[in-house]
Amino acid sequence: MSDAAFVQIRDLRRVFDVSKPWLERTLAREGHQLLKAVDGVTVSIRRGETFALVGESGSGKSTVARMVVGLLPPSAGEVVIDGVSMTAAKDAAARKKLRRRIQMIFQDPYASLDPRWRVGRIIAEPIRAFGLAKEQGVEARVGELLRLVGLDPADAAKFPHEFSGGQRQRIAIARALAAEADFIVCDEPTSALDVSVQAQILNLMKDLQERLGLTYLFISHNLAVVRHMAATIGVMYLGRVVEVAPARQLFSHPRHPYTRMLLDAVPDLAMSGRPRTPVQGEIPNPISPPSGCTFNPRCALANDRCRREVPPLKDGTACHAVHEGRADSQDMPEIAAG
Amino acid sequence: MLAFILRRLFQSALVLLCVGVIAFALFRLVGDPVNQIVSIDTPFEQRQQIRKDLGLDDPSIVQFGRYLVKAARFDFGISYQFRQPVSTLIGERMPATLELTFMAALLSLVVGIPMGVYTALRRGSFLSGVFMSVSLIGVSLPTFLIAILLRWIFSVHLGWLPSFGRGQVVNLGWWSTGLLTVSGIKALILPAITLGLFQMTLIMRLVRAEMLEVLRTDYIKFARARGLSDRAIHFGHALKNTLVPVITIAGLQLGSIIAFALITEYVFQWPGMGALFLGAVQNVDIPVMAAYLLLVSFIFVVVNLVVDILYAVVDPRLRANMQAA
Amino acid sequence: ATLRYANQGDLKSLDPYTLNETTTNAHLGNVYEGLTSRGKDLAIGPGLAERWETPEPTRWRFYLRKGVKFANGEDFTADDVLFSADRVRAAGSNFTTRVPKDAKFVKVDDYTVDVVLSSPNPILNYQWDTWYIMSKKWAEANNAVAPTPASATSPSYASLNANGTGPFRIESHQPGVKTVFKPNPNWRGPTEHNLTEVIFTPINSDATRVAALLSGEVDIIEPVPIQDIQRINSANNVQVLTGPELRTIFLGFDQTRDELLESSVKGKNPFKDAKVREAFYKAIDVEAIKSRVMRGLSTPSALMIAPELFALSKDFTRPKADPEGAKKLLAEAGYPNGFEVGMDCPTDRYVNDGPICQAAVGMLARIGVKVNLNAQPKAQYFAKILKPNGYKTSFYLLGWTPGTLDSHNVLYDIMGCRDDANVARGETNLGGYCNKKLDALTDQILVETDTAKRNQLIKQAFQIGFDDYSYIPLHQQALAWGVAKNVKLVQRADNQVLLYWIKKD
Amino acid sequence: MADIMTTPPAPEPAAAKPSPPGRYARFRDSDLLASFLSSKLTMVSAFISVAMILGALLATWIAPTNPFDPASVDLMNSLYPPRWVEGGDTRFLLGTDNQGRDLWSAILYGMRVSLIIGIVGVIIAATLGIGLGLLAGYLGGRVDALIMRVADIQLTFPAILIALVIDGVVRSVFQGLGREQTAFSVLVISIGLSFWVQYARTIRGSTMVEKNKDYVHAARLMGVPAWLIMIRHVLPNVIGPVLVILTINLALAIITEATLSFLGVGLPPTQPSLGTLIRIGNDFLFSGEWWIVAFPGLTLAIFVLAVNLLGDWLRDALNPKLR
Amino acid sequence: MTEPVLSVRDLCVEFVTRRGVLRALDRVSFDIGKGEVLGVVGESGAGKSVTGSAVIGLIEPPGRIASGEVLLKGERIDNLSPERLRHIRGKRIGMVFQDPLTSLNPLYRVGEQLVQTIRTHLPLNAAQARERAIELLAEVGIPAPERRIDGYPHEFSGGMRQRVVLALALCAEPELVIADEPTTALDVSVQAQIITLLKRICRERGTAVMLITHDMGVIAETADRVAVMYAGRVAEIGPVRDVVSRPFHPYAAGLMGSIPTLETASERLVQIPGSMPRLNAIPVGCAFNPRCPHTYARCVVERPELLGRGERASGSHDGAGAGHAVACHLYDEPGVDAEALVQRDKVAAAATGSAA
Ligand SMILES: Nc1ncnc2c1ncn2[C@@H]1O[C@H](COP(=O)(O)OP(=O)(O)OP(=O)(O)O)[C@@H](O)[C@H]1O
Ligand SMILES: Nc1ncnc2c1ncn2[C@@H]1O[C@H](COP(=O)(O)OP(=O)(O)OP(=O)(O)O)[C@@H](O)[C@H]1O
Ligand SMILES: [Mg+2]
Ligand SMILES: [Mg+2]
Repeated sequence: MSDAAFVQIRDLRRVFDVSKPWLERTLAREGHQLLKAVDGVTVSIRRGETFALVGESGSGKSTVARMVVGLLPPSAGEVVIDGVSMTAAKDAAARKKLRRRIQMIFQDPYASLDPRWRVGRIIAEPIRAFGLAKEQGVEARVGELLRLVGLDPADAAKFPHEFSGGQRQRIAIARALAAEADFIVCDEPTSALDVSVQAQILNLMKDLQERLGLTYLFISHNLAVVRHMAATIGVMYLGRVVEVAPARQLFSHPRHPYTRMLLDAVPDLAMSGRPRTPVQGEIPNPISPPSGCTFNPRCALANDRCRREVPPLKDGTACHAVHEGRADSQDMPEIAAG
Repeated sequence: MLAFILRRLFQSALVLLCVGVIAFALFRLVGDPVNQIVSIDTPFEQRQQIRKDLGLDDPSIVQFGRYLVKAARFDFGISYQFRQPVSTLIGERMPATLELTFMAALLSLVVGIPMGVYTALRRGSFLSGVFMSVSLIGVSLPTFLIAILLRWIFSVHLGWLPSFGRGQVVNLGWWSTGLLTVSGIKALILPAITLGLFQMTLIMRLVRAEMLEVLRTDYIKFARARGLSDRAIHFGHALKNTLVPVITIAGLQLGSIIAFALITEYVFQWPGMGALFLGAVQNVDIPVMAAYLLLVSFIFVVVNLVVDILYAVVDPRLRANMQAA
Repeated sequence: ATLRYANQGDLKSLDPYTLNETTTNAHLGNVYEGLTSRGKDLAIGPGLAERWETPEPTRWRFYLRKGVKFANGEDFTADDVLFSADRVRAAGSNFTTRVPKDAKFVKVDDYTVDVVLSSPNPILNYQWDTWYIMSKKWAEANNAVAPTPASATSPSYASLNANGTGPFRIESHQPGVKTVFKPNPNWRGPTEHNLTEVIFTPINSDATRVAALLSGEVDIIEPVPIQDIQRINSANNVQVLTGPELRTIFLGFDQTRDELLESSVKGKNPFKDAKVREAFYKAIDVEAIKSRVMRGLSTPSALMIAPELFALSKDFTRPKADPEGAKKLLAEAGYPNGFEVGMDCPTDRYVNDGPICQAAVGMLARIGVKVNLNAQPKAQYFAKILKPNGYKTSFYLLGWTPGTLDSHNVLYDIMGCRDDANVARGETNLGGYCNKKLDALTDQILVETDTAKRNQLIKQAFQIGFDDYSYIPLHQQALAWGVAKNVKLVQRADNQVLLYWIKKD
Repeated sequence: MADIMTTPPAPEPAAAKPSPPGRYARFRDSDLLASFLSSKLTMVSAFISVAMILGALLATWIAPTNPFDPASVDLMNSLYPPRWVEGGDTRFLLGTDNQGRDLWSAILYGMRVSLIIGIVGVIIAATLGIGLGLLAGYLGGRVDALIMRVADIQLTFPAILIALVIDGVVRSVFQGLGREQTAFSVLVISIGLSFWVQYARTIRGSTMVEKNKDYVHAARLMGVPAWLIMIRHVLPNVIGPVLVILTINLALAIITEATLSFLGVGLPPTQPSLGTLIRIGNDFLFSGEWWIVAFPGLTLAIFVLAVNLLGDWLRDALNPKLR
Repeated sequence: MTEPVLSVRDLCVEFVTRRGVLRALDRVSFDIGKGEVLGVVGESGAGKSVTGSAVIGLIEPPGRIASGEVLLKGERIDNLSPERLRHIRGKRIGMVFQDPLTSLNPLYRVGEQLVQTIRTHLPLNAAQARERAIELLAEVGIPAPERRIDGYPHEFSGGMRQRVVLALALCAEPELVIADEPTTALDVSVQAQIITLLKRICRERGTAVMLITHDMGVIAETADRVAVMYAGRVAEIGPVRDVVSRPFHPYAAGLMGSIPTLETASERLVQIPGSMPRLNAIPVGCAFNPRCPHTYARCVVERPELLGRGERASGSHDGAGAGHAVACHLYDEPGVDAEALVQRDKVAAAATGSAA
């Protein structure tokens, strides 16, 4: 495993035009309404590592994921994977080759498999699409993959609806592996599953990572799951990454007030009785986000500067208060100890 | 709201323009209209003269422009059959058709909606079964068969209702109405039933399906869980939500009511636009055909606009959308 | 009493010169009058002209009735006759042939008019009962001096209003919907009807029309579909009046083109061969058509004119249907396996026209001829086959009533050669049958005044057509009017429903 | 690690089967069949539909005579009442019409004509509608707007109007051609043209849902071109409701054909469809020859009813929410 | 012990389908006391929602209560006429559903829905009802309730809508509130707020709460006692602290172990192989037996009863009391230290993981 960044996301931006139709806009004398779903995200992921993005609904996690895999063109910024730019025009040929190596596992196991296709054909689709095996060999390869994710090769002849959610997610993983991907973007792969099944999938993913040296971009809104999976964690809020830190550090020394709030909101299953501050407010409307630091309306430490200036991501945190030293670096001893 | 209406109007104008093109193309497609107009033994010079009078010498685009300008002023030319301005003919016939379609639509709504609601609420009851069977038969019997049957029974055999025509009409300005006389109303019954039956069954089935759908929604479940009375749930919460999609479909159906009015008018010799159109088709009276098409789409467009506005009145979500905050 | 009357056809225009069509003419006959009129037996009698004489073969003198008023109160005078004579021959009129082009009308005094001809014409006034006289003043006042052509691009006053001398006037007219007649207050009398109002409704659909009669919503319908006659007669308050009609229904062939428009035979025209025509003739079983299609209500005919209109018609008998013989004839003509040909047929013009054609198709199929039937509404039918469109037909069914009620009309219009474009001869001879000998006889017939002699000439002419198998006459159809029992009327063989003779209890 | 990799599949019933079920077996076990077998009415209507369709398709062999062949029709046989009625003839089960055609044969042949027109028309409509719906739904944007506006205009004109107009135009453009040549294409085209919108709207709607589903995204990630995704992935998943529309439209198309024939714009009396037969028979309703209108009318009504019942059942059976 | 607000006894609910009768609830018993929050957890399809619906009498055909009793303050309510039941719903039992987006009728103003519900249950006139509605909105933490009361649901955010739903459920001060996954559709931060709100209101009013969720964290935060359901049966019921930290039932133990938490540091999660059986294929005996590491002969034939730890010997069936009860044969088997076995199991599974 090299230390060099395998995936580099540089100042990635994505703007959605959510304006009303032209006529209404003109009559109401309003301009275009733009929704900055992703607003300058810079992240780098090392080979073989799991990088997690967490954040509340609407913070732009999925949008980042879709831009990284190429399902959505970025408005600005660049994604470089293994030295090949996914966005620049010049790398078109190289990018085509690279495509195969980036696959995705989706949130809803019920929607991510074509219900009309047999499992065997689903898993074989990337093999055929990328010409990874001779036609005779496809079936054997599919069987192999099914075994790899803990299913029976005979399952290849069944249809997705004959499987439970967890099993379907295994099939989706097998499909990603069928493309011989080494970078897998997982967009909330377990949030639709029951906890007991979630454990199966998370364990499987970790095992596969160890065996095949996979790199994951892991997206979740569940901090506990993220803590379990990721080496490095990025916290997103309204399209921006507000804090990036190695997992341990993030949980033991959360710095950004939003990170702290998130941590406080996680139910305390162990009933350790750690001190928590109640959560304030709700996530604002992303179409008209607050000026300055978008978190300022919910932040106890906010001052005028926070309301004016967008804090840059410095030392892994994008917070004026932290940069200015106003935030007491509140440790979380219990977690750190664990 | 204004923007919304403007947009709809714009789209409507577009639709009408397209129909105008079609109508105009009809003129061109059938070749030389003079052939349609003149009768036996018309010398060549006379034909040329007519051609000139009609402006058929000009380039197509000029003719089209002229056609549109005239059409916008409700001048659709002269009927080949009747040698009267098409607008006059249609003007005379329109009240009959509108009264008929209105009554049919009214009938289909007034009867169809309650029946739909009933069958949705009392699924499996005997009466629901009866309604459903009737509705299936209603959509399976062609309108003309129904018309023949009804007339056979009610006017020929029983002699209760007139078998054709509009009965006594009263003129209110240019509008002639049959709704003010007993014979007029009697004459309206059979055609209105014929025309309304199909729509009624359609509406009934639609309402039933929508209602069942709505009854399965969470907010109905939640309303039940709050202990609201069945009446409040069914007729307050469910019905209103059911009507939203029903309005749209009912609006769309108006197009087919007008189309089917044609058959009804034909069978019952109802002096409306449909019968006029049918005669026009048989006699290749293109100006009447074209004008009828334009008019039908105009009515359709207007109804759709009304439906959309109604839609907004019922559904606050759309209202918000339209208000362009 | 109010009379409600329904007809299949409509009153297409109120201008009496726009359209020469039976139903329209009949309707306008209630409102307008000609110089002559026809009685209950169709005999020519005085109309607006009390009497007439022919002082010399090329001069006719008409003595006009005095004290006649138009519906609007104006007096009727010779000026109106002169005006009408010009108007009826003007461009746009559909009745130009009613009055010879070169006839000069001379006003002798207010109530006498002379007509000066360039050549003698014994049947000059035979069709004048439907040449309706219009008011000069009224026309001039309403800018309706010119006749309204069928092709009018703007409505004319005369086509929407009527002002005649007849027993009725038109109260309101809504084309295709309703026309209301009221007695003309200025009618000179005597009055034979007892009507105060007549509501006429065109009802296109046969079933609707019958239903309307049965349910008592109308008092008279015309025509009654023949299959419904029995049903109507079995009802207790209505009945069907039937009678022979003067119209002859016949089949015609295209005999001019070198190749038929719609046929499998290429390079030649099988109908130019009399054998083929004879084969067709013999293939058709008119008796079967009479008994099955017409339910007995037709008179099979060997002639192209109704027996009532030609005294010697008994001398002709129709050869019996003989499919075997027909087949042989076809083989002799070089078509042992038959051939294919298109046939044009109206579906709403004559009694059971569609089914007759269909029956003919079946009969011809038996001798190996495959007929592609193009059955169509009359509007399209006529638009296709008539002169303006270039007689585009190979084989067709048509009906004809001589407007003059005289054989000459048939021999001239239907059987005359079409070869001289400048002469109106053969205008309705759609197939272009031509035999110069027949034409010569026809010309003699026109000027022959001795009835017996004339009849012999006519017979000779018809014999030529008969021998040539020029046409296949089928039958005279029957009139069938549905009438409420409380209505008394006169059924004339020309199928005109005339209100003047109607009495309703 | 091995213990994890060998996690057994869930003990689900499907997993218990030794070998994957074949197509037939799946059908046998499916809900569709079960719900079919549980509804007597549906079974009866399916039987009737199939019997009638077979009867129509095999008309050439079943029918005692060929009513479309004028040579085989004898005018002298006209107007026989049905066999069991007094005056009936043993040769003519349901009697004869005014031309002497055996009504039973005429109904079989007429049914075939009606069916073929209905089926071909509906196939045209479905193909057009599915294609346009897929394009509109998948591509969205301007393509979508354009197609949907065209659909709006189309909706202004119900089938009858379209057929009448096309008929009028065809008749004046091809004056020489008889009804026989043009009627079929006029009917089929009008039905095709006027019914496509429903398919397009349905397909578009579900395509828009489907194209945002993750399995489509997954296919895109594999570089599968858009048209292939549309055909291979989206189409099979959106085609379900079309089946229901197809059945109901078939019923509607047959009614439309009959109506047009009744109005005289449909098929000519020499090649009568059910509608034409009814129109002919309508003229004999008063005169006592009721069978000419009654049997074709009944046939039409029963067939349409049966197809509608099937469509109804299919709609319910395919609706996951009702299960 | 005072009379429980809600007492469910051997409740069985069945769904009659074409493929036979499916038993969605199989002899479910539990009590909820005044002011108590009973958490009901379990995997998807375990029967949690059906339990809630059965209590409030909203099981619709083809479902039916096959046997058992539901007692509200000692009064049987499962066999009431629909009309009588209606008067209990909303008035004495309030209910909150999972999805706040779809729980409110989009065509009516929030205020209209509140007023209607209030007036259905309380003898107030329109103005009074409106006043009360505003109070309620204020109580559930909606800012500027006088203004917001005239808003339509779509004008509210998800969290706000769930507050409105809560207000609707609380309209008539019910004795029992059934909350079916009230926070699943919400973000963690909002979830925390809603739970706090729910807890506060119930504490203040002394309302009993049945909190259905599959999120153990929520239960741990909120509930006093918890019932773990599996395949339509209660596998274990007891005080939340005990069940979370020392689960008795092998399933509960596995479940607890499979939840990743901020605190557990282990690399691997405990995993229960397989998945819950479908209703038409529930194994004979203990429903958990195919997945249980300790299955033995008895589990495959005999269904274990839900018995309190102390009641085992006596064999009494009253296992739904306030104590900690479990439905597992291991605890009946003489000479087996079931508790130790299950606990060791949990540790062992995690250990294998980290070793790999
Ligand atoms: N196609 C789109 N058009 C317009 N807005 C969009 C589109 N896709 C996403 N958005 C908006 O972008 C923002 C970020 O969306 P995104 O799906 O990336 O969030 P997320 O963090 O994945 O949330 P969740 O946890 O709900 O999945 C949201 O406000 C969303 O409404
Ligand atoms: N109307 C119904 N018809 C048939 N089976 C039903 C019906 N409603 C529920 N069930 C079955 O009852 C069982 C229990 O369902 P229930 O909704 O209570 O599960 P749950 O524990 O609430 O799951 P979730 O966490 O997914 O909400 C399920 O297996 C379900 O399939
Ligand atoms: Mg997302
Ligand atoms: Mg649930």
